[in-house]
Amino acid sequence: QELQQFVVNESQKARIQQSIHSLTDICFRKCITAKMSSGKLDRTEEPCMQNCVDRFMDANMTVLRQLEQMRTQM
Amino acid sequence: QELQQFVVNESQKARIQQSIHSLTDICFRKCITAKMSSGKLDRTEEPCMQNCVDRFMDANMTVLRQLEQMRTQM
Amino acid sequence: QELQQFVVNESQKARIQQSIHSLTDICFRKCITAKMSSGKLDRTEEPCMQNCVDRFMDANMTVLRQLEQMRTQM
Amino acid sequence: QIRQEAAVANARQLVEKLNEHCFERCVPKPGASLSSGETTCYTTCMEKYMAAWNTVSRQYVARIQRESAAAPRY
Amino acid sequence: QIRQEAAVANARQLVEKLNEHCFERCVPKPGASLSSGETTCYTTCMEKYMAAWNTVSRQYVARIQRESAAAPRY
Amino acid sequence: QIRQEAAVANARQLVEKLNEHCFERCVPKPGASLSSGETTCYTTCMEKYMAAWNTVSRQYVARIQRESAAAPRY
Repeated sequence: QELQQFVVNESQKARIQQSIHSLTDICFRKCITAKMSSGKLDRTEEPCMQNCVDRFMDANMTVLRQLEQMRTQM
Repeated sequence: QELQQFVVNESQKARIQQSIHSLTDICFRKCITAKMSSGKLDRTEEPCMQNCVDRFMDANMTVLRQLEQMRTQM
Repeated sequence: QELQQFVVNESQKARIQQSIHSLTDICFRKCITAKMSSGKLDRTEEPCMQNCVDRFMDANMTVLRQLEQMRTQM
Repeated sequence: QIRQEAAVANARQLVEKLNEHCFERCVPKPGASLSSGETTCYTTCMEKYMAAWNTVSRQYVARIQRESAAAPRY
Repeated sequence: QIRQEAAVANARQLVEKLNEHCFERCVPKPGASLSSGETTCYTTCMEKYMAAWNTVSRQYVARIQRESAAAPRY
Repeated sequence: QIRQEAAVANARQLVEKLNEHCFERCVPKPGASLSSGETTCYTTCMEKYMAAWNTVSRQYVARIQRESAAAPRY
């Protein structure tokens, strides 16, 4: 049973890592559009990346809520 | 043996599901280019999606036929 | 132990195949931009594809070297 | 149980692809919250993507059935 | 047998990528059938993609071999 | 050991994505060697991508924790 818990935890972690990679991919494309001049995120890039993560998750919530609703109506 | 049949069937289904996801991705990009105004597919989008699926499979057939031909010539 | 060696070899091969697919994808997009007129790679496309592979690997080396450096500094 | 897991994986991939497309289109510059325009666009996009997925499924499965009826495998 | 499955998976991925690129390029607006121009473009594109894949394979494998000869691992 | 493999897979995917983005951006026309401009762009891009990945990780994990605190599961 401990083993099972371990597997569940690890696969949850893997899913989180996956989401982080995919969000970095999407948000980098959206927020880092200027010429590469510094290795750090600048004053507009940092909040853009943060907002990008939060808005993506807001939007994802909307989708899940609507899917839930559709399932209830069936 | 029943188990084996079950595995074969399920992995075939999984492959079909995969193709449907990939085709939806490709054809949505090709056919849904206007501003989002209605949740339904409109008069040009619906046939475009259908043609997209059929032409993709025609093209795929061409490829497989040519590969087959190349293999015979080797 | 032979089996283990077999598994290691095969998964290494799979990784190489994966890299080849991914490089073909990236470099085809970069180097094949003109109208499709011949099935062969022309005088600019062939060296572009070769350079693309080599420069990608140079760049990859840079990344790995820097990551190594960062790890040593930690 | 395997079937149920497959269904969950399938739904998850639909949501992932849908988010990719709709976030890309409806949230060009992520701000401090989703604007009502962005939310409306997202809901519409979501419905359209699911409609597109349905059309593709129907078209694809019909095509496969037509083809396997034309060339049965024993 | 594992080797054969790997070869099949490899060929399948080549065809998938090829379809992605060539359908994108050669069939911008899917109609009621593939026009002869689209078919010609597709065949050319397919040959070019496979030529590109060959070039990448040769270049990549040669590079790996050069590097592992320069820095042998014991 | 499983954990270590997961960490390696995670790092590998970060490097892959980073290469995809930075090669795309910094090496538009691959030549006979990486120019010093391309190398500088690549290093900068690499640092920025990793900074972006860090920002996304922090933001995403914080959000998940906030949400699971608001709606605990028993």
